[in-house]
Amino acid sequence: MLQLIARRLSVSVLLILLISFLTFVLQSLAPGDVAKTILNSGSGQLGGGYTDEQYQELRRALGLDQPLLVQYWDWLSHAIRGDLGVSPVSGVDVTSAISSRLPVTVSLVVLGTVVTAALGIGLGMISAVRGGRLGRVVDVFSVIGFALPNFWLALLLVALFAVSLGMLPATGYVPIDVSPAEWARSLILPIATLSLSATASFAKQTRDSMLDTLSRDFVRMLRANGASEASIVFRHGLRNAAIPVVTLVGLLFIGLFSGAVFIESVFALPGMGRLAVQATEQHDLPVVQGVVVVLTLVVVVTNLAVDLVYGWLNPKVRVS
Amino acid sequence: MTAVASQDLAAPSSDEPPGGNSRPAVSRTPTWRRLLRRPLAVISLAYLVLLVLAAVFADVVAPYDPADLDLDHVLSGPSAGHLLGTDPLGRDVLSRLIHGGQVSLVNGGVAALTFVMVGVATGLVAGFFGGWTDRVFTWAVDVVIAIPGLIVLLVVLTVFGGNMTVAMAALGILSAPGFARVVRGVTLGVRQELYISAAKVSGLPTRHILLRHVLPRVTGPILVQASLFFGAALLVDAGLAYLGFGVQPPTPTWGGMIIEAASVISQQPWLLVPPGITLALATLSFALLGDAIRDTSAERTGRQSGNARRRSAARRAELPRPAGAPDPAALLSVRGLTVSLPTSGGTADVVADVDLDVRPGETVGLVGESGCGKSITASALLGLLPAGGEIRTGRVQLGDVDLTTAGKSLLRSVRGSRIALISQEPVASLDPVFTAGQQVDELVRRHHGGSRQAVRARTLELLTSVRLRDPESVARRYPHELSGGMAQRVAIAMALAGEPDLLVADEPTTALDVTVQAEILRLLQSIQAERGMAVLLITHDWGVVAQVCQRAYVMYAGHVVESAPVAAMIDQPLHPYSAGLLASMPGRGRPGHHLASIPGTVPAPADWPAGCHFAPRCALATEDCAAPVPLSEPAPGRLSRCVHHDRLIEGATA
Amino acid sequence: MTASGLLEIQDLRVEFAGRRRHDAGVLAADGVSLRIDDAETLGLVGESGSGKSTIGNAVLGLVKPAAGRILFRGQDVTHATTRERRRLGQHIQVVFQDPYSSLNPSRTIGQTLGEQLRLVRGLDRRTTRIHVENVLRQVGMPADTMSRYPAEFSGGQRQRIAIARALVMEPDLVICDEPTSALDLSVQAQILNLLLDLQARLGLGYLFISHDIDVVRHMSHRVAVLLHGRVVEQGPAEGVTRHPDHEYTRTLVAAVPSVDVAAEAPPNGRAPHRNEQGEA
Amino acid sequence: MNGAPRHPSLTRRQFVIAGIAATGGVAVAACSSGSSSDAYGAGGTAGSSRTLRFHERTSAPTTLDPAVGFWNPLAYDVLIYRAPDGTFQPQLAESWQYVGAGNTTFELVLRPDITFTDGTPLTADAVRANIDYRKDPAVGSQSAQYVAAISEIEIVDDLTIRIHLSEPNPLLPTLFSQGMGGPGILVSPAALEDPSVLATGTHGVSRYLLVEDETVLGDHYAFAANPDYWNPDEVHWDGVVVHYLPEESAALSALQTGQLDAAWASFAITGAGRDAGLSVTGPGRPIILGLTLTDRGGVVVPALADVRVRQALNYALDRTKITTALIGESGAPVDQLATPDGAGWNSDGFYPHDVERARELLTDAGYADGFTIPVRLPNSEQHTRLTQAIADALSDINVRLELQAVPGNQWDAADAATNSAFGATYLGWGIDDPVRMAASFWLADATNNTFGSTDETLQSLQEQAMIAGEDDREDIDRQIIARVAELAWFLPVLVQGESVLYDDELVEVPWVDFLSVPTVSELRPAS
Repeated sequence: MLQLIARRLSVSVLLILLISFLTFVLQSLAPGDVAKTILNSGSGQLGGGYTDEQYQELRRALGLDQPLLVQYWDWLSHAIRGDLGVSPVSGVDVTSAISSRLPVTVSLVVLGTVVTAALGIGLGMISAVRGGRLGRVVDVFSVIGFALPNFWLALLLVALFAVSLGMLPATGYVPIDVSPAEWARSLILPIATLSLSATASFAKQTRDSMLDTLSRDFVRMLRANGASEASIVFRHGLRNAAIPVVTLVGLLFIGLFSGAVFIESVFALPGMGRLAVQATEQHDLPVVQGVVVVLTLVVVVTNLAVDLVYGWLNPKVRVS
Repeated sequence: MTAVASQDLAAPSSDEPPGGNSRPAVSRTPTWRRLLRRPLAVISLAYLVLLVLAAVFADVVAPYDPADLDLDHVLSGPSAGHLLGTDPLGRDVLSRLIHGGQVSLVNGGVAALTFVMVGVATGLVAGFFGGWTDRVFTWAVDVVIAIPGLIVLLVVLTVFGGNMTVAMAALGILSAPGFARVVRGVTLGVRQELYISAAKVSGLPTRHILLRHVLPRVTGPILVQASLFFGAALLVDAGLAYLGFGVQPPTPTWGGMIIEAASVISQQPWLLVPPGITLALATLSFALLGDAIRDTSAERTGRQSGNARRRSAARRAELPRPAGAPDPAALLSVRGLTVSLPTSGGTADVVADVDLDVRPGETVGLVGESGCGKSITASALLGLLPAGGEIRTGRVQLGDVDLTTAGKSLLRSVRGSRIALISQEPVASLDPVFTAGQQVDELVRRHHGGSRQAVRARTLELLTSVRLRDPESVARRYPHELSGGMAQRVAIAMALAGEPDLLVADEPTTALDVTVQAEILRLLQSIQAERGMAVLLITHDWGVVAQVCQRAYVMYAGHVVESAPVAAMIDQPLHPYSAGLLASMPGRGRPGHHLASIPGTVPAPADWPAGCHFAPRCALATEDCAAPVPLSEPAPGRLSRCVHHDRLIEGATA
Repeated sequence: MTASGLLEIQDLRVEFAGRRRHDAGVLAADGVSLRIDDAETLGLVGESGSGKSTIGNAVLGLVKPAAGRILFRGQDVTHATTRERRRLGQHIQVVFQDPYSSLNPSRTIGQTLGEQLRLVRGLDRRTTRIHVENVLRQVGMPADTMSRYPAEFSGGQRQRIAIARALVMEPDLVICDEPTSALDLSVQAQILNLLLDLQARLGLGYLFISHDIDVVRHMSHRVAVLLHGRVVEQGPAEGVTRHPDHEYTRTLVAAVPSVDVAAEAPPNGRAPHRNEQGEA
Repeated sequence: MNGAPRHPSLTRRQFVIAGIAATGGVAVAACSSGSSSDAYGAGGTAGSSRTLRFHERTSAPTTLDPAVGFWNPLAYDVLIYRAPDGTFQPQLAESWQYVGAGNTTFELVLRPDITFTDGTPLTADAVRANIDYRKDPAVGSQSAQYVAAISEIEIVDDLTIRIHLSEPNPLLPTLFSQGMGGPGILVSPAALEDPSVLATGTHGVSRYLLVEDETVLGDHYAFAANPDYWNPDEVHWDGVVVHYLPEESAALSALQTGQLDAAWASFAITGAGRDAGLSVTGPGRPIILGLTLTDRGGVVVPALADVRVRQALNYALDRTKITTALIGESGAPVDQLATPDGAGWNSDGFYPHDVERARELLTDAGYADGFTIPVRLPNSEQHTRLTQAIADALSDINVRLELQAVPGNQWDAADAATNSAFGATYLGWGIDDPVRMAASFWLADATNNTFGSTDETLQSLQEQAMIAGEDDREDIDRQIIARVAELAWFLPVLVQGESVLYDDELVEVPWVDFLSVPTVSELRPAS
């Protein structure tokens, strides 16, 4: 077990190296650079408020005139020591920039995953056991949920629940340590948006998996030999049906990090997604790299967690 | 013993009716034709075709030039002149929607095409060739999946100056790994298929095998995924527009229009509706289409495609006679049992008018080929018919309980404690995620209760009683760690947990090797002797019947056609089907010479004749056989559903 | 015994890699030597995991032997190249166990049977058609079979078609890998009869692989018994299956439940309960 | 000049520019109460504690370092304050003047007894340290090119400093006011020892102090009143929270649901805000939008070499109609690079909508059949919309625009290498003193003068302006703007402003007309 974790994490280091290098190279190929961003940032104009000499000098000062590999090595050698650098645009330490944004995104994504998974699995179980109309409703909503652009949905939800009905805050985020109640309120609409699209398809998958499990030989065997229906559904059914569903939870969790980019914009949540978009726009390489590293870690750790849970659920793939 | 029905094998199609009317021609219809039978698929397809046509012929269809400004009428709501209103520059929203499809659909298409090409090519190659290609593939997939896609997409867009074609291709590549895994999985499965081996043996070129044999099997998933992804790509296209990467003005796109609308949402919220709905419906259509394709292709490659719609109504008319009185001496007494199952065309009776008795401590065989209704009969006894299955008439008397009328809770209390089951696939009949011990524990607890220790002690006792050498170690193992024989012993222990009076053993040794089979049969016999338990043994193997059963029932096409003490039946069958089966056993033939064989195959329930079900395959059949044949008792203790049973005896003595 | 039989297997050894990297490989065939002459059937019998199918697959080139030689008509084909395989495909063919898996469900019977003729033999469409119809007739299938899909046929019919596919190349040797194990008793008899007829008519050699001793005895001239990848006994069919020399063969034969015992004694109490070896 | 740090962000989140007229800087700001109970801080009126919750704009400042263009009036006092009405008022400087004629020596006298929030006293040395900091190229201050002309800094005494210039410049009062990250925004010299602290903290002479615990950089900034501030009358709130909501519609929702007290609002939400019962004042913060006809030499589009052609384009626009349709009351049509009634404004105008005249001019120039101009512009909803409106108008005289919209972060008006493949580029500029606009647009080496066009008349007018006294400049400015208009080097369409939407029960907004660039520090509680 520990060996597996160690191996996976060591592979993930390679992965992060590779991905960070790719992003670095790609970013560097992009027209424009951070020097222009800085020079334009205070001009109050649509660009063009600086001279070429200024530009060249700033580039030199920022080390942008160095060869790409030197720049990457410079970043990497610091990153290895846990120093993700300082944003040349904002002067903010990347680690603290990310750590101040991470709680927002993590709140959003974790709660989104929990809500989606809980609702989805619950609905899926019920529709598997009860079947019939509920199953069809789940089907219909899973497709509709998939089809709605989530930022569009978000705009509609804000218009309805925040502006027209005034029930919930339209935008903004309250840290949980300031006020747990307000924190929850500020996340209701964003999470509703995230979950609406995923819950139904989750339910559908759960139901399919559950139906598949319930049609297997061992269920017939258990029934025939007198096992209770509750045990069949909740002990045997759920545990077996959970195996594919766990993979889905992992995918959902990772997927929501992307979904969060849009949601954070619409609801004005100061999360990582917005940070990433902004940094990309600004050619703020250290921040982009930092976000990429963090997101890659999230993916790696999530996949590892899924594998571990998977092994726990499914003795066949259990690694000793 | 006579060769009832030896046939000249060289004669064309002598054995089986041409075309196999037992396997209907449903799946000859091309997939797309069957797709068109689904209303949702048709609507989705129609909508998409409409969008595409509208986009292609936009210049003709659109009421206005999409770039035609009218600054005097900006942001007007829907009106007669502008059905969907105007945008912030006074342009006609409908016309822009129609033209917008051009770019949006092409973008979606580019993404979907890249997605399919990358996913199929890599997945196919990795799955088919395996080895290092597969390792490289797996590794690459892991890498790509870990890439934060949206950010890379943003970077790509920056690098390529907002070029959406490149971005959509990148999206296709970034999304392909998951799909490639699916393709690889399917390909791995297909690679195991024997027809691939056969093609290799024939020396067919690899390219041909890939394109003609593997690819078509992957087509279903490809179409499904491509369709879903096309829809998703439309959403991403719009989402990127939302983040500021639109196409060039004045070209309209759906995403761009949503963004336009969002920027004036406070001034004219209506504008959000037309592009949003158009886009959502397009995505929806792709998704529905994908679902429909999945369902139809599942239908097509599905192996079960019997249809029984034609005759089922007639079947209902031919009601079995009223059930006779149960045998009071029997432990289990079945009378007039008729069971129907759903089929593609309605329901059909698959077991008709079955009488069956098992006395306490007796071992009774239920013999027949597949499709004769043996297993369904067993399921009916246990109240475990598959969804939609129904006992139409008859009684199943187990001691003092009629299982056909018993309520759910009564049925549950009977199962395990009075009647229990072991089945054909020993490993599959155990839950893979619990240890053997846990599974036996559960049933012990259910039937006897008690403390943890008491339960486990009883479990170990049971495992010992099924002659497992190291019960404690077996209890700790998971089903996949057990051999078939061990798994079947565990299953037997589970069945014994409730100390049942009757054990239904549904082909308990069919999946096992002969030596293991012998052990399991001996085990069953000794347990039976120890406990005085009755066994109803369902099998197709005469040898097994001969070895362990006292009496046997032979089933053919839903009917019990003969019942007799085993030795007597084997010595002198009194139904041509039993006789034919016995004669076609290779062990009883002359090596190297023709075996006696019964022509044709067991018909599907829908194709059962009105009279004797066996008549079409029977060498003895006459006009008399066209009418329903009741069971008769040609000799004491023997029943036969044949009007010509006397001719069998003549044949034997002749 | 002449030097060049139809097929000769010498000291064949096949290993399968373990599931994990450090697991020892599994020996699926270990020093197997067999020989088949023209129009002869060699039966290969054994329980699951004994390696009988592996031997067939090695002859077919579907698995790579680790050692040993496979001679077809005296020519070494152990490591035949793709090109040689293509030529060999016209001499050695196969009928598999599972009639459902052995035909591509998305191709018509005509396509499946015809493609090898067209691609390997380079025949034109018309000739191919005549050829295929002819073979289908030989196995007792009607001509309209060609335009149909596998799903439209029963297991027995499919197995006939699978045999037709093997015959269409006019082979000398057919590997029959459990050809009737998935079939019901009455259909099994039909297929066995068909195989016997074809052998008589076409002079085919069969490598007949089965777990069922009765079937093997019925079909074979000679029988080889396999255990854990080794041939434990080999000889004339009647001799090996009725009067086995090897302990394992005796166990195997004894384990087969016979119908004829039932007629002799009432089942209960008849079978003396041997001290059973529990499994662990 | 000054700058609102609207860095050109790419998205449609309005990367509108806050260009701001020569007058004041925009501020951000707001204070915060000690205990904010929701995302926006405490409500405005609650009892003794009054917190202003304010939305500044859609793109957040990248850094708090005032040298990089972002002036926060809550945290940094300036030497010379440029009021919303455009006048210069003493703040940390008690007085200032050019010494002698010719605009080459400038003297500042500092207010005594002022200390920075870190306790450092304000002295002439502090001013020098601030000038030196702006000069450092690694800082990337927008004022660097103006500070570069300072040849010598003379410390007269503790509170008096004299600036010597290598060339005449009449705009030093502007340089030492709040615009463009200039040295007038005084940073504590102690903090300048390690400038890295400036990015995330405030180190000036501050009315309000940043509350770091309640601040999320790039999203919202909380400030609390500084009890030690030298001029307590100017501290109106107990706290201010300044928000940067990424979507204007979100700001409107927040105003409607009471999460905000006031917000800057573009045309997109102003009307809806008014309809929803909010008070509106403005527009202010004017920015001019249109096209720069860069290719005056006819390199890419030969037709543009002819002044008649460029004038024809200007005649072809119905600016009033476009303005009304696109931004309604949030702006005004302009045919010159000046704000109505601002510096250099010619009230008679130059180019009324006259398609006939436009056609005649084109015919005279030999382009009756029209031609095509490739145009490069930033891809944001607002700008593409305006450009399409221009394109539509020009199509009346057979002139076609071929648009290439690039992602916002790739748009750079100073990128001559790229822009020289186009006949015109997008124009979006916070109107400035004509003298300073010259350095950006019409001097030979101006940053946005892609092809380096020159005009002798403009050159000599510029020279006159540089040495002119305050009183003579007004006339010279007007001549400059008139000359630029005659040359038709530009195709200006409209001046667009932003308004303040607010809840008048909580907030009082004391001004505003088109010229003004009010700062958040002037918002006060409703009486």
